[in-house]
Amino acid sequence: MINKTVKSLAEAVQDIHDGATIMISGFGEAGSPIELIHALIDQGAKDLTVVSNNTGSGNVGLAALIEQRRVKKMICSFPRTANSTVFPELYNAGEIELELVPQGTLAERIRAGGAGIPAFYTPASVNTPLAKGKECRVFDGIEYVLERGIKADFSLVKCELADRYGNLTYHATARNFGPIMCTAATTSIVQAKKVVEAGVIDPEIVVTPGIFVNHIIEVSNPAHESDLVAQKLTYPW
Amino acid sequence: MINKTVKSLAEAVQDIHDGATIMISGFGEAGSPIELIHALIDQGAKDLTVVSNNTGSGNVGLAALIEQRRVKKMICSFPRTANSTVFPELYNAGEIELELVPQGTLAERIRAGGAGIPAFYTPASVNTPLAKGKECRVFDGIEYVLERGIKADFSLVKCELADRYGNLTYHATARNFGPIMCTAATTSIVQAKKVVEAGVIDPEIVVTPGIFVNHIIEVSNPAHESDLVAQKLTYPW
Amino acid sequence: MAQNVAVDIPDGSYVNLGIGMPEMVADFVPEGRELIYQTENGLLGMGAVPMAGQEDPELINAGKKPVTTIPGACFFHHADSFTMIRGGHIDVCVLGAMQISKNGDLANWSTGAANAIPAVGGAMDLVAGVKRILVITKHNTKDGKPKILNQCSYPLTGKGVVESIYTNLAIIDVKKEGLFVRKLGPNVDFEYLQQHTEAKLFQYTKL
Amino acid sequence: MAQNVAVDIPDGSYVNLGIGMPEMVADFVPEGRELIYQTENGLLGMGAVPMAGQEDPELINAGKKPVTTIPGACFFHHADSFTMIRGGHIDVCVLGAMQISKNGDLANWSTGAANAIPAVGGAMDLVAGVKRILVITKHNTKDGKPKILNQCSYPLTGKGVVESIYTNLAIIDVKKEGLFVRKLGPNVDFEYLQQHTEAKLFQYTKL
Repeated sequence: MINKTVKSLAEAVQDIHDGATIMISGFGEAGSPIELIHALIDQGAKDLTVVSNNTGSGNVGLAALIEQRRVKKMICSFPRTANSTVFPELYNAGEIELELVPQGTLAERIRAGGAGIPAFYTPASVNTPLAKGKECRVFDGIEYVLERGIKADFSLVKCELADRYGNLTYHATARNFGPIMCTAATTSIVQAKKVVEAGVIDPEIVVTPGIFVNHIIEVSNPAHESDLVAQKLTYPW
Repeated sequence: MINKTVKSLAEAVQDIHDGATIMISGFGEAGSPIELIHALIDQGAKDLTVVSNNTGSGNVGLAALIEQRRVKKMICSFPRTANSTVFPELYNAGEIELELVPQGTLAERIRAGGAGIPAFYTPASVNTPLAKGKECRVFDGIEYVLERGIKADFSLVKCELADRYGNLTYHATARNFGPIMCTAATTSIVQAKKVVEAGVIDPEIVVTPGIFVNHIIEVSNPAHESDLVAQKLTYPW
Repeated sequence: MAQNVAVDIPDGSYVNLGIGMPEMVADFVPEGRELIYQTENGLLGMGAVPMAGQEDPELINAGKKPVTTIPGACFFHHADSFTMIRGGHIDVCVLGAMQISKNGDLANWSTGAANAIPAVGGAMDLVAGVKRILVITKHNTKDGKPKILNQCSYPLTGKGVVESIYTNLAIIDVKKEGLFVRKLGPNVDFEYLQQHTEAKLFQYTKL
Repeated sequence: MAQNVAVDIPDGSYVNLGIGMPEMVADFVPEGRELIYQTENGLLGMGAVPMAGQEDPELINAGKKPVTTIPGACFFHHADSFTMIRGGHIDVCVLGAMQISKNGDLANWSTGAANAIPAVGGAMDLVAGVKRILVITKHNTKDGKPKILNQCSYPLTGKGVVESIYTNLAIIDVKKEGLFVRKLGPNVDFEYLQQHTEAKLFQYTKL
């Protein structure tokens, strides 16, 4: 019987290796899989390349992973946010690399990676420094830049409901990068607010089909990053 | 107040002009907007380019539109199906053009057209006659072919529920090309089994966001193509 | 300013509002109009600010502030969101600006300074894909320098993308022939406006 | 044949079955295995054939025949479906064939004849994207000609894509070094098989 649920957060992240590329869902705190990120901090993998829209805030979640010097490179669209100090300090000290990607290009590169599309043309960033060194090409009189699909070894994603096959639903704007990141990673690791029996999720409303998911762990009361930041907590605590 | 519902099938298709490119949803009969196609037959527009996975069956729906000599070119992946005689006859007589596209490439070209992506690379059709004359390029040791996004002037789509904003849900495998065709057409025309009040469709389960839809007409008892074919009906009847 | 922008957005438009000052446009929708707000983090049909205590930290806008949904809203993932944006489906986008050039170039993501943390977000996709780009900004920088220039010195967000500029001093349209002043603010005259603007301004000839 | 294929599909695999003979593979899943069937028209978790009178003309497989769903199935649109296929997420695809070459080229969509209506469907995407391509076919054509050739004369579906060939006479693996016979059918010997095959066949040396 196919059953993708695992017994613990530690088991969910145990295979992540040094040097891995990891996609982490979330837009700000919405959809950020904090418990999986903390499990990854405990697990120890380093020299990571992380693909995520932001760089976390305070000293918890993604910011804590960066603070532990476990991330050598960030690929993101918006590395500075309210309460984000960890990344800016390391970046200005030259201790972490940044590949800045327009948000829509980032989303499309992830989707392309998951869909077997190695490269595509987009109008975003043409005539800006972010297109520098990239191939430009005119189609029907408009200039576009060639962008490459991105794949990852792992994705860490937060969802609402999951079943044993890996079918997922999301909550509100926590959906953001989760569905495309599940498609683009060799191994997708998902924390679900609730794991339900197969068949409970209507086939019409599944957002992520199970084929894109590998490991599921139920985290029924996930922390909100903003609460942890307001309490000035630092992970590991 | 935004209200995209129209009063009749005739009103829904009234703006379709001679020479238009029209995307028509459906995989076989599942998702085929027969009533909209029949309204288009009545409306009279000709010299059409039609993008649809198949070419219809019997003498109703898309096959009837073709039989009326209103389609100058088909862009599709599988033009011959059980009970399809109209297209093969016209094609062998040299009276209709065919652009044959692998099904996944067809889907991706439509999605790209809707997403502002003018072109992308795909591995499908490399080393086959369908890649002939197209640019090929190697990424990471694998050969890909460059394919262009497709846009349409109109799309004709069948859905399950719709609201006045144009938010749509679909039924089972009738979903197929509908959602991507809505994104790729300047004007998307949708026949819904039921039009509901705004807010009735849960924001989490909307498949096609209203922004991609222009006109909605309720057709509460749509015909099944296979029933019409079994009755040996010909449209116009 | 925000009110001036709101007046120029037609009934039934799909609108994306940038972070900061642009968000205020939603407070001034003229009566009788219905606009649909898209936020690029995955919501079409953004509603009002939630009441205190009703906030959901996972129902936020692009500025990461709590929002609500209107009846008829929907959620979607990021690739679908930028299908709307890049695919030309959004009618109007209102953005802030650091600099605007006389030919409509926009710079709003980085000063290019060596120690600045660059952060682009969705701005480059928005200016590339949305039909009309309206800019809302203070006419001058905090230290009184012009923001409307012959040429932007900061890295561009997009080239020739701005349709109109709404400032505390005027409304200015970007035309092929140059920058045309459509409306002057209260107690502002054309000469004063030109003195505070590097790029040459033109007046519409009366019909 | 279909049973031989089914035995070679591991527990937990995601499987796409081509139209026709490949569809029969679903009838022979060995006990204790759970396979998930994808049909490229938008269903993951295809179930059994519906009972008479229970058919839904809009719940069909890629062959346009009525199907059912298993608990835990889901529906999706065509672009998402080919994300699964092209993106390498399907483990096994079973296809029919008109011709197969000794180096694994597959021709299964067109004879190339002038008056043939070409129809490719999803075959080219499947052979480009699915991890393992298994072919199930009669060993010879209706008029007794070989289908396993030195080179395909029909237009290709994909080059070097076939892993194994399951016919009424044998199971043949496509290796870099050539075509290796893994299993002979009842009452078939190697010489007979070679006589009915244009391409040279090899025997696995015993370990």
